[in-house]
Amino acid sequence: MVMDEGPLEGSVTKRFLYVNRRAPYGTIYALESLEVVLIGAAFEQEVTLAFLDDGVFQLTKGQDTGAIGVKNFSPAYRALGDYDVTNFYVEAESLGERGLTLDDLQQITYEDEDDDWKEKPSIRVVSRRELAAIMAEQDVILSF
Amino acid sequence: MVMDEGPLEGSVTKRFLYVNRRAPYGTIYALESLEVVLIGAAFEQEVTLAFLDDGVFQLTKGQDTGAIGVKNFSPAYRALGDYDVTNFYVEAESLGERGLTLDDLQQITYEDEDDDWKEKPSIRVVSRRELAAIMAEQDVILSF
Amino acid sequence: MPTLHMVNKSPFEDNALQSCLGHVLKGDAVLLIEDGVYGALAGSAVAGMLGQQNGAVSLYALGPDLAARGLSEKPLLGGVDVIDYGGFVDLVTTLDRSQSWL
Amino acid sequence: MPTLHMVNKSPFEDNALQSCLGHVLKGDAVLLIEDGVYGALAGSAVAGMLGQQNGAVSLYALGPDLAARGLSEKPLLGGVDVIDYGGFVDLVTTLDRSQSWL
Amino acid sequence: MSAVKLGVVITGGPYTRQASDTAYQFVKAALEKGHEIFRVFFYNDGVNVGTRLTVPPQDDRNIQKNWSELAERHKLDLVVCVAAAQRRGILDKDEAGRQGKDGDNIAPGFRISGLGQMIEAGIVADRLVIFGD
Amino acid sequence: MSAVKLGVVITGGPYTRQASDTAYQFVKAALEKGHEIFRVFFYNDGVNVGTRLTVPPQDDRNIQKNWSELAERHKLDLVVCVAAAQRRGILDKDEAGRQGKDGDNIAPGFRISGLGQMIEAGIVADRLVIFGD
Repeated sequence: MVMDEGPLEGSVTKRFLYVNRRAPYGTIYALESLEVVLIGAAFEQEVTLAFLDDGVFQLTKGQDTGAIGVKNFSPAYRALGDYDVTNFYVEAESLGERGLTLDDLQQITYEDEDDDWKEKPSIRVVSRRELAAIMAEQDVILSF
Repeated sequence: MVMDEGPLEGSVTKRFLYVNRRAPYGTIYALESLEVVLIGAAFEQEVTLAFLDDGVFQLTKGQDTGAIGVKNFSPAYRALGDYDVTNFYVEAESLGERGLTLDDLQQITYEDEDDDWKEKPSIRVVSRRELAAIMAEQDVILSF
Repeated sequence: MPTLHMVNKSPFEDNALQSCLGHVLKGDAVLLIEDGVYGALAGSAVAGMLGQQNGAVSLYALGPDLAARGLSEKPLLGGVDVIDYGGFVDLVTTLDRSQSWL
Repeated sequence: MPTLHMVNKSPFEDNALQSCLGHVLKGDAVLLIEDGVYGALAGSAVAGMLGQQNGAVSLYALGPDLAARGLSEKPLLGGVDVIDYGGFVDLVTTLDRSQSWL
Repeated sequence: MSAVKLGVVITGGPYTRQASDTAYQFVKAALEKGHEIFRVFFYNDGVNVGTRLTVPPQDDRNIQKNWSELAERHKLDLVVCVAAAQRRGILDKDEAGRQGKDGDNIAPGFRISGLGQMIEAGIVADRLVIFGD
Repeated sequence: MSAVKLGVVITGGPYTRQASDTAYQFVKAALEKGHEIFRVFFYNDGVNVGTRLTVPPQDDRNIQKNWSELAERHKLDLVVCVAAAQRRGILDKDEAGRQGKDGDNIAPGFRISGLGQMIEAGIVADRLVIFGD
């Protein structure tokens, strides 16, 4: 590995949005987007994840990839709280169109250091209109 | 180049259908499908080409790729008649949904050796229902 | 002379399933694999597409792909048979041709 | 704080344009590139999608991609401005952020 | 059911698309059922399965190795299309020499040949199945 | 208009997707207008632009050579993501040594580095543009 992954000295803080619109496993984009989030977390920027369209399928619970012979990376989403990645916005309309509800998704939580380390949910379901407003507040939008 | 492209000795004749559903240039599939057709023509099988969905865009006239810096391969479709590839079925519904008519497509012709070498059109516009029936008559269906 | 139609794209993102269903004939089989298995979900916005096939074609979804995507416990459309790779091989070898809607 | 939305997929095959238009805000710009330029055609089955933007967003299509696809002479939807790579650069540098709908 | 002769075409890139994984599971299942795999032909980005230079993460599958080992075990004919391979930088020693390239990267058990090998598979095999992008 | 510092990300495979062609035309136009290209980062299948082993047809463009020459002419920083490159068999001499591989294939003007280089481009550049699949 190349050892240049650390944060920049004295850098500005920007708002980074990762837009996830693709389903896992059929293509590599969900996994390679997650890998960017994990590395990016070291840079101490404001990080937000958006899941819309087929991207909501990335978060389904009970993924079992044994029979297709592909690595199951869904547990890694639950580890993101430890990297201070705690803002998961899931689009309500995208869930509904796919016949899904919040109950079909993994529980992803983080411990809130500003609130006595209480465990809180990372996932918030928002409307399409709300998500559009969140997108418009970003400095950098990464989508793969 | 590897020199094994010739026809097989004493082989059976099969009906090969090339299904073209993708637009040119955005992805390589249209070009790499055409390359198979050109090589496949040496094998003296019954060859049919189907153009449906965005595949109908492969045949538009007046393609000029100079400014995108990509090779324009659309003239090669007109050469297929010389390789006895003369059955181009274009789906009417796919044209209509895209606001296209037969006039928007290249003229592709062949010389009919069974009819005093008269020049005849290779393209026939067929309905979705007719194309489905053509698909069901094939031995091998190649789509990329 | 039935055909096996294979669809590997999500019907929420790509028109492959819709185009496939516009070209199937009575007696054909449609097999959903990879991201295509999302088309087998009951209660989705595209469920009507497959639902209206009405028994004229046989519908299959690849179980390993459903499991990978966390859909093993989700209700599927009526009439969809879940098969494994062995069942996939049986469909390819017993039907007359296979057509991939890529 | 307008956003430049870039769409590079055909709207006949892929839901990217539709999803993009569901998330644009007044004052944003939508630029069609690569196979996305098919969305600019007048009289197609998807023309309504862009047509109903009604001036709330600016619409652009990349001329070199239209020319490559033989669409230079075809009528485009009203309100679509055709630009070249230089115009593309101007959009990126003058709007506040760019978002690729891949 | 009697044994059937199968041709398999893979057009999706490894890791990037699931196509080569699905084809691998399909071929294994077909062999277990006693069918014959006449040939596996790699086209479009599928040719990238055939490079020996990949280093996938240690906790993930190694698609090239899986195919190389399956080919060894069952004497499979794994053919990489020469035209598609040249475009994508997949070369064997002969091709590298002809093209004046200073190295090759073809993996064990794969051979590079022409598109005619795919047409031949279509003619000779009882069924041809395409796994793609 | 004043000069803007641009970061460019390419995620589509060469030849297979138009992304690397569009990005090339975009970068040329940006340079002509006097803007600064802070970095071009190759991710996902975009890393395949950086192999020197491609042999495209003689009547077509050579995507790798075009980028290598543009980088030489304008001192561009072309960075290939190491993780994505390992999965796809793109290696430089150092990586090949570390991974026990018997050859490398990185093209002139490209360097292999970590994903942090893309995040850095997002932080440092005024605008980041993604050309993808």
